[in-house]
Amino acid sequence: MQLNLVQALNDALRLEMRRDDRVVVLGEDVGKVGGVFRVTQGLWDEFGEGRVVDTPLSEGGIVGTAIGMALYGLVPIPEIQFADFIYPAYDQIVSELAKMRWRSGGEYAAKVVIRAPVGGGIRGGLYHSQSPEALFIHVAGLKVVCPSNPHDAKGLLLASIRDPDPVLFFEPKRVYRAAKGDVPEGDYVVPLGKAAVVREGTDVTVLAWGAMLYEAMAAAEEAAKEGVHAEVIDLRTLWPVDIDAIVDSVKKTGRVVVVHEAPKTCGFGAELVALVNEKAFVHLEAPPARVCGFDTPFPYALEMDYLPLARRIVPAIVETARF
Amino acid sequence: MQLNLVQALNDALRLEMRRDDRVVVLGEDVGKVGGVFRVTQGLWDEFGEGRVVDTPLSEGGIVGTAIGMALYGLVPIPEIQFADFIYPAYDQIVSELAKMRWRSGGEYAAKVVIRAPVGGGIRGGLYHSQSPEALFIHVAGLKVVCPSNPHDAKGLLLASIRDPDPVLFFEPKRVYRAAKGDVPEGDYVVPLGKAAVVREGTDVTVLAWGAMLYEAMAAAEEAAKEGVHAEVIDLRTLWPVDIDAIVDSVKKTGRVVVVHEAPKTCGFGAELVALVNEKAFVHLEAPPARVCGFDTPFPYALEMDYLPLARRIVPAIVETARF
Amino acid sequence: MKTLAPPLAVLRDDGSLDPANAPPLSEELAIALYEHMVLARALDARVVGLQREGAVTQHASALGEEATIVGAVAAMKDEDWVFPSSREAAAALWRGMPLSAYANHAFGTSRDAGKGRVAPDPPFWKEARVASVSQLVGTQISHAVGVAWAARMRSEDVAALVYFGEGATSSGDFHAGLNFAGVTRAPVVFVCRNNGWATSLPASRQTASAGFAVKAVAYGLRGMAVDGGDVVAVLAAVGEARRRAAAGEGGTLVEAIVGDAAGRGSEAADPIPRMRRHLQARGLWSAERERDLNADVSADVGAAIAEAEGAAPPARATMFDDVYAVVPRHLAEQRDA
Amino acid sequence: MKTLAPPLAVLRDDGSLDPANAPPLSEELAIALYEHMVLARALDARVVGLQREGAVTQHASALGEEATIVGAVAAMKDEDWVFPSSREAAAALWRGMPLSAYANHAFGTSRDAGKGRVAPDPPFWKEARVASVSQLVGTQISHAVGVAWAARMRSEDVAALVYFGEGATSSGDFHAGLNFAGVTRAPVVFVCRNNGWATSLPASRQTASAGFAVKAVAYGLRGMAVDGGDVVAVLAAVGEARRRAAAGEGGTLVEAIVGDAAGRGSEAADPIPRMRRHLQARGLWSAERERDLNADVSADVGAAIAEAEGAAPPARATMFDDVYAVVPRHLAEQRDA
Ligand SMILES: Cc1ncc(C[n+]2csc(CCOP(=O)(O)OP(=O)(O)O)c2C)c(N)n1
Ligand SMILES: Cc1ncc(C[n+]2csc(CCOP(=O)(O)OP(=O)(O)O)c2C)c(N)n1
Ligand SMILES: [Mg+2]
Ligand SMILES: [Mg+2]
Repeated sequence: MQLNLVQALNDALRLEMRRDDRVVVLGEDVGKVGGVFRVTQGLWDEFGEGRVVDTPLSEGGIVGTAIGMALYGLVPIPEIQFADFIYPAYDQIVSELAKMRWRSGGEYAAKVVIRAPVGGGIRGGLYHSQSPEALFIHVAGLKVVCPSNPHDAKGLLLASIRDPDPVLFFEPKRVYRAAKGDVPEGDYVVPLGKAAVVREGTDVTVLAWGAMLYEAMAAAEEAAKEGVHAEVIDLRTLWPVDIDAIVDSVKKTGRVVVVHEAPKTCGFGAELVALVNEKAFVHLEAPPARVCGFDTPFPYALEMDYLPLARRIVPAIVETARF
Repeated sequence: MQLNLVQALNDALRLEMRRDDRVVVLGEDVGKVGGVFRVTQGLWDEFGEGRVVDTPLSEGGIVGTAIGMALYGLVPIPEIQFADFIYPAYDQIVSELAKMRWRSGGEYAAKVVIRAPVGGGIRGGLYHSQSPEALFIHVAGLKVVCPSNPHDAKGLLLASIRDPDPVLFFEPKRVYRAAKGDVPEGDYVVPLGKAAVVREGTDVTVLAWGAMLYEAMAAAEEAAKEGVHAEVIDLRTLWPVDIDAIVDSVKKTGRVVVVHEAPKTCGFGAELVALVNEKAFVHLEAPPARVCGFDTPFPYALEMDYLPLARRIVPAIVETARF
Repeated sequence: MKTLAPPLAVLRDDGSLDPANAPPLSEELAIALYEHMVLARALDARVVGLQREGAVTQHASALGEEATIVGAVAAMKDEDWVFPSSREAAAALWRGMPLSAYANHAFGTSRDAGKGRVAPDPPFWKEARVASVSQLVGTQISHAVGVAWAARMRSEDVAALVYFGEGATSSGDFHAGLNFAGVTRAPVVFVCRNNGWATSLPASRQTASAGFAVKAVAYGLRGMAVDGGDVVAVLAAVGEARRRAAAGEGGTLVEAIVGDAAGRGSEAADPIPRMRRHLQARGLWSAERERDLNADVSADVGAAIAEAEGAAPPARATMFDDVYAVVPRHLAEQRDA
Repeated sequence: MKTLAPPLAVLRDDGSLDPANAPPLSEELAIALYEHMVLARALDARVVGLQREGAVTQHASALGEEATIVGAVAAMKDEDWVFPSSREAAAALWRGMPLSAYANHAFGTSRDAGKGRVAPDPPFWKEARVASVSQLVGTQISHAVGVAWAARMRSEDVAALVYFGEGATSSGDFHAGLNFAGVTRAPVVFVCRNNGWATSLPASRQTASAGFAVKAVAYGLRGMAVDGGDVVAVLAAVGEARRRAAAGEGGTLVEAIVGDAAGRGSEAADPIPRMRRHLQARGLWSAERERDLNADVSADVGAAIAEAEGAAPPARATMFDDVYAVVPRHLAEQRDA
């Protein structure tokens, strides 16, 4: 079936709620209205307010109570309306959710999948556009996922719900509706920890995910016109990352460009560059390049200058190839 | 005068509170008892409870009200009892404090210096040992400082208080009392953004700060016995980092080892490796190495295995030199 | 939802004032309150239209809540600070923010005091101490307490007014802010606009307490409810709270019940005709003045919007300013790359 | 600080029970309550000593608060969950955690269920649903609400008991937890140990409310105060709260006033002699039994500590387990490097 990313996520939630009655959805406005972006639309009608719960306005309370539900044996899937609003829950996520299994010697575990839209390009401005993945990748105990297309969105969300560990599931809101594609009916998973080579190339490895994958692909097409053949990898799972896929590609190309919306400094791109250094230094023929959001807050009027769009990625690909 | 790190910080606070009556100290137990580690000892007696305030148990409230005080024109210096407890204030720090000047077009600014002890080695276990610097360096608008010795602690704290931007001032609690040294009487500053080459060497550049600087120095001495001469740089200000000092050294040595207590993945070490790649790739003769805390929560019984002590740094220095 | 004491009301439906609760209300002030509510609504309607066209984003309409917003700010002193939430553009207008400043903010132009960095609402206005707030619900509450606390530390007669919706009472910042206010006796007035809804969540599901004013009890603060559609009652309630704050009696939580929460038809609850009847009853208003006011207001709003629509967007390079007081090396490199 | 209604008290100084408030109290239960308080204190004293020697770190003594801790857990059903804060080791002991488990936890040995990862307090005990909590004050409160809410969703008769100090009432998690409990009517009992101090901060500076029980009003919950040195009163108060929770009447905030907050000398407030007088009055106790109990307790505690002192520390490799359900590639590399 042809679905957009929102519909694919909705399909995954519906399927899993039918299959596993421990699964519950909670958050602000996720019920009758189906969430700000309608990802939970129709679930309230099918599963009732006992399993699709509109909560008070407290992200800390949403995640904190979800942890308790998970301890009891449910599988809560809280929605944070925008990733920009996840910080009031940051303490519960990093101090409690991430550490529950470890601090209890493996006796207790809190299986929670936190869904949140990320990224800019929708004129959301400073507080409706952020991409905070690095702030969770740095915290041991969490898995971090970000799909780029409807097929992966459904398969990765199903895999995330069934994975035994807590998952931060970030959804690229800029392509919520723009990204359409064929999505298999029924049950399937896209395994966590496996990247996808979405464009083969010989000259430069481009690492991207979420909405910026499309910019990376467009940039690769542009670069091809200049005779530079970029290989583009969609990481899909950000952590634990598919290091083999990255290293295999870099061994071939000797060059790497990382693209992400989050600010450059201490972003996930830095970790990817450091990992490539550790695992493939002798193969590197050019300095790994980062094309990222700038080290400023996310702007409103100037968001298209802030985002690492194809026009900024192309020169990085070409210069890295020609270094 | 010979002071330890706690006394040097206390001296800086007293001096500045005498010099500038806009400076106020607030936090849990900072008053009569002078804080868990006694950094604010005696201030309550000298300046009274009007300027040295014991607050209710809410880090979010401490930072949130400090932002308001700063808007009004005061210079609040909140203490977070342990950096592990800073997360309840994370939203106020990253969404409010870091963005106040930018979102108001430069019209409003909130000058706040947040002090917090960091690091392990005191048998504090999971929740009294963390080093969260990377979680703040990634957020545009904050400056991050971490002194390693009494002289710098006083000079950097005075510079941090007088700097116009918000500063996260992290104090290496493992050496609070162990680090003693000569501290000038009276007023002086150690400028923000300037690193210090604390040991000259020709073979490998070692980047460290805070309590781990001593491990890096000990490791450098060990490596020297094997004929490897490491240059050790104390970053002092973590962000904005003194990139010139790093690049100058790496141009000379062609090799770099980064040491920090925080978990390796997405830690500040990753950013330092990426920066060295961007600024000095052609000079690199070996893969930059990271000797860090492991990607686990901070352990209690095994903390000495977790910390990047000299015994783990030495082989990294030697292997990097001999690569 | 019922609150402990019945909400304070002053304006009667016939336009007269309940003498038991009526505050002193000069002709000038009565007219100014009315004119600002009309201005606020006209501006609001225009921006709602622009949002439908997609010309602006994220505007939060204050329709029906004008009396709470205008009445509260009017009760404060000029030197007091004002912390809006998402719907309080009218408070900045009352404080003298020109319409053009609001319009340039809404469009995020190069003339916006905020340099086009934050989506339209809410605006700030530095010269009149209207604060810059984020779009995170609740975070401004503890800032207002900090300002008031600082003023008290300095023994200066400055108070803070902070607005928020009833949904914000669930935030940790509400809890911390009011608790710190109780302990420090900071001179702050908390105005909770209870319009019955937090997006799709009814107030009855936001909390199980008997209304919102009663939450003051948990912090040793004074709490009271007021008819938020009654601009004179809001003026009286906030004025009294301001007086107590100045007297060292600490903060007050004022629950202003508006919109659906008021439980009367939006017709009957509409604050503008209610205040107009008062002006008429006092012989201060005429059909002609009403016509002139509407004409002036739509002309002023139209002119401001037109100016902003014509204004240039901010230059790319400006994005790198104000992250820090001085542009640091790494940002200069990113700017100049 | 005064609370609205006077704190519930049952145990009279002569050891008799106030018939007006006395719950059913079997001889077995009365003795068990007493014996566990004595055990708790003996263990506590021993660990305090070990801490002075530097053998263990971060132990929070429950001296004088044994009645609140033991009485509350004793009032719950076996299937209920228990969320401790920093001083509730005795609750885990009541639930059957062996002394050796506590001792191995305190020393962080290889025999510790927590694998020596967290500093001593507080212990968890999975098989009896005593939860693992962090050392961040307050965070466990919303977990307890989540457990209770989940049980209610599943219509299972399981409730949650959560302990915290009065300082924790300032946390955002207290606010969110109690608000969610009010809205969901989750079957949870909140026991706030008001011992008058949060480290150096007196309760009067923690909040300006009239005590802590009254904070329940802000959440539509029932609140009550109890003499926390009176184990029978705590048993009655928490038992009643548990009954109401099961009946769908929602949660209760029980403020247990202990230590300095009780405002009577620590002598008179000491819960152990108070309960001993009750056993004596009922003819259930003798000098001989007292001697035997003390002998048994110190022997058991000594044996447990000795075992833990002799136990090996965890192996380095164990540090990398349980971060995730399966050790991922990058952690295996760090472990095996
Ligand atoms: C921390 C945070 N969470 C969620 C949101 C999304 N959000 C914006 S407005 C709103 C509802 C606010 O309701 P209320 O406080 O009653 O104010 P009202 O809109 O009724 O004026 C929500 C949930 C937000 N802006 N910030
Ligand atoms: C979030 C957080 N902030 C600060 C601390 C440090 N701390 C540990 S115990 C304590 C006081 C707790 O007081 P209270 O809640 O009354 O419990 P009591 O110790 O009296 O039992 C503080 C501030 C902490 N553990 N967590
Ligand atoms: Mg509302
Ligand atoms: Mg206490």
